[in-house]
Amino acid sequence: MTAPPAVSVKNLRIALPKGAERPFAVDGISLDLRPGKIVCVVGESGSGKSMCAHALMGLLPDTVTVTSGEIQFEGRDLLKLDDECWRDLRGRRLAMIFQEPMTALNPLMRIGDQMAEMFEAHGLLTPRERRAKALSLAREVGLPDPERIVRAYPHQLSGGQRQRAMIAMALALEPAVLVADEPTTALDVTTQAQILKLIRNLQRNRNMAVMFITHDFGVVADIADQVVVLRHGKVVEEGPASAVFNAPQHDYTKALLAAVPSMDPPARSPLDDQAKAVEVIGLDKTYVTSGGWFREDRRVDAARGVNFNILKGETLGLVGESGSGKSSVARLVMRLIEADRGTVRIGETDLTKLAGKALRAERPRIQMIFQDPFASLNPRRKVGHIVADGPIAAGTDPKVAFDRARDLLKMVGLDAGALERYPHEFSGGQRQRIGIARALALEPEIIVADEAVSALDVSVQAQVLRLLEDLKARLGLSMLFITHDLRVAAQLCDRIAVMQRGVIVELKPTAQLFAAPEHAYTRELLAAVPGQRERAPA
Amino acid sequence: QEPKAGGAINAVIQPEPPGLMLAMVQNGPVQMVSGNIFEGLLRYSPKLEPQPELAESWSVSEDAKTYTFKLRKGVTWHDGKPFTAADVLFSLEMLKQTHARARNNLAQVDKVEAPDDYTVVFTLKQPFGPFLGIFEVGSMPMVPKHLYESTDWKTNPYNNAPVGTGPFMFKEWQKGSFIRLVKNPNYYEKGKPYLDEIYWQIIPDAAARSVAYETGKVDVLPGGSVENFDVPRLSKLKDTCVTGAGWEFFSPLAWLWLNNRQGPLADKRVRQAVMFAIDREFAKDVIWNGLGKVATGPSASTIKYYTDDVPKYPYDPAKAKALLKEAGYKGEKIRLLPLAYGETWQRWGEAVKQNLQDVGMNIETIATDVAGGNQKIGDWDYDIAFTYLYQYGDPALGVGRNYVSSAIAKGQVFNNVEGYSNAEIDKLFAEGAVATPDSKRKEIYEKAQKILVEDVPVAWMLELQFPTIMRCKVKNLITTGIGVNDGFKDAWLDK
Amino acid sequence: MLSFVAQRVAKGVIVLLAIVVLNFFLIRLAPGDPAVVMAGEAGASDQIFVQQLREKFGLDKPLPEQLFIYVKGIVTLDLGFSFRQQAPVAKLIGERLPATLLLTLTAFAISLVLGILFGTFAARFAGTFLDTAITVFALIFYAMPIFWVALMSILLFSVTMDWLPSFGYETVGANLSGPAHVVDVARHLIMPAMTLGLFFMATYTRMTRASMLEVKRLDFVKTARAKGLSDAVIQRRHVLRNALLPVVTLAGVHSGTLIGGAVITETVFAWPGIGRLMYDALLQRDYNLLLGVFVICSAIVLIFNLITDLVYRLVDPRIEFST
Amino acid sequence: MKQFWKSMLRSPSGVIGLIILLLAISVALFGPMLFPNSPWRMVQRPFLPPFTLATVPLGTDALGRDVFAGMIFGARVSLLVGMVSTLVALVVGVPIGAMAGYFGGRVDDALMRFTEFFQTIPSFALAIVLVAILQPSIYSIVASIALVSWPPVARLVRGEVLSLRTREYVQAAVVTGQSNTWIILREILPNTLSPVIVLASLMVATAILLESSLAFLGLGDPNLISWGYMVGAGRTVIRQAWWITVFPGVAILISVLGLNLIGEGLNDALNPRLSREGR
Ligand SMILES: Nc1ncnc2c1ncn2[C@@H]1O[C@H](COP(=O)(O)OP(=O)(O)OP(=O)(O)O)[C@@H](O)[C@H]1O
Ligand SMILES: Nc1ncnc2c1ncn2[C@@H]1O[C@H](COP(=O)(O)OP(=O)(O)OP(=O)(O)O)[C@@H](O)[C@H]1O
Ligand SMILES: [Mg+2]
Ligand SMILES: [Mg+2]
Repeated sequence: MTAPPAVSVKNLRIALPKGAERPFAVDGISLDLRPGKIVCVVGESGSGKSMCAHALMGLLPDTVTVTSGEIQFEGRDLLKLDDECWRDLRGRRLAMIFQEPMTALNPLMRIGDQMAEMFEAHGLLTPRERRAKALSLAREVGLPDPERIVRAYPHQLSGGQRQRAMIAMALALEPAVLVADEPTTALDVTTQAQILKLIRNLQRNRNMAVMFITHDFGVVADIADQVVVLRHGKVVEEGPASAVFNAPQHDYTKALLAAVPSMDPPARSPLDDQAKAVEVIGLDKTYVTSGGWFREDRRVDAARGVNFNILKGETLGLVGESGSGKSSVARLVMRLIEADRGTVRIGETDLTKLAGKALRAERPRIQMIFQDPFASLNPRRKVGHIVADGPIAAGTDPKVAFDRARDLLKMVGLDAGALERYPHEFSGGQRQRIGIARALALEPEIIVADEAVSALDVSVQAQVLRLLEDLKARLGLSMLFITHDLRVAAQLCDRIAVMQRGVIVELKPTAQLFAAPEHAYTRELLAAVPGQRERAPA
Repeated sequence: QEPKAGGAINAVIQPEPPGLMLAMVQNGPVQMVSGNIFEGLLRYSPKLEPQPELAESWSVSEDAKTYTFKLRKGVTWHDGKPFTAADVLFSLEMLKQTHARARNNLAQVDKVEAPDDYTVVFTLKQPFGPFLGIFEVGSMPMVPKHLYESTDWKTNPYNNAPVGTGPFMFKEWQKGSFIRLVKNPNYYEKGKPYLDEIYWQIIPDAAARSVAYETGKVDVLPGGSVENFDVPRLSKLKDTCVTGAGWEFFSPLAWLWLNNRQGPLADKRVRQAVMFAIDREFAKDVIWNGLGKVATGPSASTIKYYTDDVPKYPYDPAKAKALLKEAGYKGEKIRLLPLAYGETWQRWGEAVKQNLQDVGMNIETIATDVAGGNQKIGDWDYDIAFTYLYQYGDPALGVGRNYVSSAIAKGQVFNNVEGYSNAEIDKLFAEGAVATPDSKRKEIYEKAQKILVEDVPVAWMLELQFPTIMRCKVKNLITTGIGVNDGFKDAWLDK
Repeated sequence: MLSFVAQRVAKGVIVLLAIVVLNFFLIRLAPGDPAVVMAGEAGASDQIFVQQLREKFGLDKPLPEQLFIYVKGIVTLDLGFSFRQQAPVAKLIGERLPATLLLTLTAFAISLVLGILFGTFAARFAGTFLDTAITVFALIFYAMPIFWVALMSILLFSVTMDWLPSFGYETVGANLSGPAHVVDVARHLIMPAMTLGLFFMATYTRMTRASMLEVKRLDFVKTARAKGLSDAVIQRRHVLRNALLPVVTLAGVHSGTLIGGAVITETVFAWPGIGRLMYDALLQRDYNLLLGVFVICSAIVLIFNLITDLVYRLVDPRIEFST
Repeated sequence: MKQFWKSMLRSPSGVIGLIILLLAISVALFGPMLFPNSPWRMVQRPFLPPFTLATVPLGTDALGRDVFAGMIFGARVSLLVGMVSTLVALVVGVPIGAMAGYFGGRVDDALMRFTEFFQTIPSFALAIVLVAILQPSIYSIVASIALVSWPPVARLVRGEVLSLRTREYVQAAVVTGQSNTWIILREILPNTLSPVIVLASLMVATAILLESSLAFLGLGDPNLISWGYMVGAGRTVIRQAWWITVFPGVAILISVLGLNLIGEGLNDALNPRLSREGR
């Protein structure tokens, strides 16, 4: 039989301020957190996950109000606590880990001091003991070289290390309940896997009740005991993890699960007989950050001897963890930055030899789709201009260009009225379609997509991927597809290149790579992909 | 009332003097402060009669060409060395090089001799009427030979701590704050000076200066150190005395340079129109708060041989308009250069501009600071420009220079800048300087005045009066025609 | 860090030299001739005399030669000779510099301390009456011309109330020493420093308030709250420290404005500093003195900037000692 | 645009500021039509206190000139100087900042050293010297104020451009083959507009203060009446005629205040975070 819940949320309803997209951020949610169990709260962006978490910590923003419900914890209703009691509970009995490890730590304080603050806040221990405790906590969460790290500032740590520090803080006073709001979303897969393991171990050892918020079903599959699916502030499905995964009841849950790309690459016919669309030979790029007159420069090798080619109609995937140099390669290929050495050839043209006007004339042949659908569209230009600007710059008659823009927008599934609207009037998925239309407007031979779907919710992501695949087939495009998500790569790419610290360590047809990874790094990467347990029934 | 000894006086000095070595720099403020430290051979009564100072007595030869001065005995420099005729000879040599006005004044001197330690004899090339008027401390300060002879005068350390024979000795100078003088205990006039100390306070802002007086921080506001607008208010304060005395020697006269060379003002009728157009009574009453006097011509009324028997120019805009019409003035632009000496002058510039515009002249005010204004005047690049000049007691010293054609020279900012050239006037002033006796000089100068006033080479405005404001407890501050610049040796405090 | 300072100093010297050369020509563009000004003041301006003065000060030499002589002097830390004041420029500036530094540093300290204090209050009680009052006052102070404030405060505090002296650096002739002297100078200092500082105080108040409200929204403040820290500690340790960074930057930028503002303050309050010296030198075309003041002011600004940079770098560990 | 006005009108400071500015501008534009008399004309006896005669409601100054007329004509000069010098400063500062930020490297280095150089000289001192050199006139005053106020613009624009340059939509423009000029003008500069406008509103305020400070020191255009001139001219008689300094002083205060409020309102309206939250 299950233990009595540590926290019990009943019929929680949180009202949004007037003018928001919907009246309630959270609309009558009930859920229980039990000691020693992890409850995963999933749902797409804006579904109210964070609101729940913040309500549990008493950290709701001033703009929202709790209109009804209760949160029972250790015999008290948290919603009725005064500030003093809250302060006592926070950190000591209830702890939280936030999504962004960089911004969640005070940049001006040493890590150790921020950890010691946990004790100070509750008047525990002497300053000296606090420091000692911080050190042992750092050791416990597996921070390397703890003596040094407690004296370091947040910016001197990597994302994973910062998140470990946050976890150490949260665990310092052995709370009964841990709330984790997307703690691994900002991390790359390998680091994510380590952090997930850490949380799970600690939670087991200390018998904590954990509320784990994520939008990644892979993560859910890895760690959840219990799953709660939210949509528009309402619980649409709830149950043990195995039940939800193997027999989803609600349509929304089913759709979400279906949208998760599979790790099995579909069968693809080889394209060996095609001509080379792009040829990359021996690209080197080293970033040198000047240290000033009397200091040594900082150097980062973002690309070292990168070689690959893409055949006509082929999609080449480029994967690797954060900072491995994927974007740098993309920008080198696009000639957005200059290579130190090496050649990029498009068909017969050597792009690296061109400059100025000549370069601009060749640019239409290779186009790019950007990661962030918000940042990649000029907020002050109408969509019609955004799409037509390129062709007009290339000499197309404006009228023709706009007509074509209309057609393209229709092709990517937007109506003609879109031409006259500004980017902010579109949703994320729609914006990414605009970005795709812009790339296609110049009728390129090659498209480079740098994390083109990473910023999108799974369901939207699936739509955009389908669109890309469809367009590629129809227009006979070649594509360099950059992602850190191996599932996505598996579904889309003919061949995959794995990158580590600026070097391509392995390049193989997709099926081959997944079936028999050769390089240790590739294996590590594959193992870290979350949610591989899902197929094994719980 | 019997003078009482002791006490300190706080006076305002404006602007801060650039130095205190009177033989080297001769600005107004330098004179005002170092008039206490240095002395001349003579000083002058309010009627401008010579009085003994370092010279005890003097005599003039029959032919008016030899002047013999007997020096006072027992005078010592502040460092204890005796003052003798050798110092006088040295001073004259030095001044010829460093003191432009002294050099001009001494141009008539053929030779100077010292038959003994206490006698100095000047021999002139020809009789020179105003000769006895050039020995005041500012015009001819005595310099200690033993400290300056065969040194580089420019870098002589005593420039920063001047040594004179005067009633007060230099003590300290906090740049930007104050200058402190202390009593000379060995002064040759027994019992004088009465004051123990003088503080010259440096306060750059006019409003702040009057506040300083009001709040009791200073006791004496020498003429010109507060804006005229403040004078009536300050005069009404308790225990405050005001005097216009002490300017007889300088007799500052304000006028407008009119560029006689070019443009509309080359026409005498336009110049006369300017005289008629300007409301000088208004300027006196409103801008100068009733102080001073409307000028009638090139000489101030305090100067020898002054006459008011000259053509008159009352405020008459209609007449001015008629004259302009007659002269065929068609609204050509006329540039007006006010004097950048503070608010009073600025207001005056604005009022004159308004007056002239009222009769249909097209006036554009050119803003410049003192240096820029000087440059424009010196280059004759102006149409109308304000100025005021000292008259030094005698038309031969302070008046003629502004009208004789020999004084025209590009690059300088006084002395016939207007470009007036009239052979008759040249002749009259040449004769007037050397003529004897007095009656003859009078005749010549009166004639000159009449001609000039008819011609209007410049537009005379006001005989200025710079009232000295002080607490009534300060007695005998001004006893000579040179006023505050002549040292505080007679002043005492009635506590 | 040492190398950082050395590098900044080296750059500063180059900037200073550029300033010297530019200003050398700039100043000479001004119409007016120092010799004529001096001759004019002496009441005699015949050609010989003016020419003598020119020769005496080397103004008759061709410009490039004058510049060469000047720069040669600068390199040996000799700022030249003031024509009008007949004294070495370095000495003249040296006499005035302490007063200006006292004035500007006091104004700076007052404005920074009070500005941060008020800004913190306003942010702390954002939306309340206190916040509105502080904001309104800050705006008004920000909008008042310095010279006007100066005039009004003299009227109020010196004339009407007779609390504070209206001019000068100390009571002349009082011959005070020790603590009495310090008190005396302080009494003279209050009004000019407040007048000069008011504008900056208002700026820092607004800046601190805005910055604190901004920082309050950041994630790490939420972390701090999740730790159960008390509000006071959060405000002081987490919000204020981070919020002060932009204020520090701004303060560094302000040093030039502060010294510029001193010209007016020193004029109105008869404060014997270099602002006034500069203005007089300009009016008298005392080239060397004017140039000297410019060089010194620019050097002070550079030093201020260096100090704020150092402070910034010490406070913010994210910035490394490079440029 | 509508969005902008809506958020602008929602902030009370913006509304007050706009009202003040509109008032000041209409006074500057239409006031002189209602007051055909020159403000220099001596119309009454000097030092007439305010509120004694209906024809000269705010009294007269030391020469008997109408203070009210001076205020109205002064609005023209003060606002004109404020706005024109700000415009000039923008015209100088924006391109320099944009080029430095966009091209980076040596161009950036050179332009920023140049900017720094102007920032190192105390700005008011430089303005004084410039006006003295060029001789005071409305042109030299505008030029000097502009010359000392462009560096912050350049720095701001550079900073913005530096961050915008790496934005994906700018890169998108690059890869679609648009020219540098077009990219700067179309993709980058419009997006620096909000902070520049906010800064400009504050610069107008500062320029008005600067002009008044110059006029206070006697470096104003002698043919044009301005508020700063009036305060400066009245300061010597402040004891017997407070109204000559107080009224124009208050006028400066209020218009600068208005511009600051507008700046605040603009900040609220144009700040992307705030307006996005509103959406
Ligand atoms: N401070 C706030 N003021 C007003 N509305 C807010 C605020 N924060 C969030 N909301 C709204 O509340 C709703 C729920 O937001 P919440 O942050 O809980 O979503 P989420 O599920 O955590 O999304 P994400 O995956 O993007 O983090 C959204 O509609 C959001 O726009
Ligand atoms: N402009 C730059 N200057 C200096 N270093 C840079 C620059 N851009 C990237 N780097 C560094 O080069 C390395 C490779 O960066 P890149 O952006 O290519 O990685 P990535 O694989 O795209 O990572 P992510 O998945 O996080 O996007 C990183 O260590 C990064 O810090
Ligand atoms: Mg969230
Ligand atoms: Mg990347």
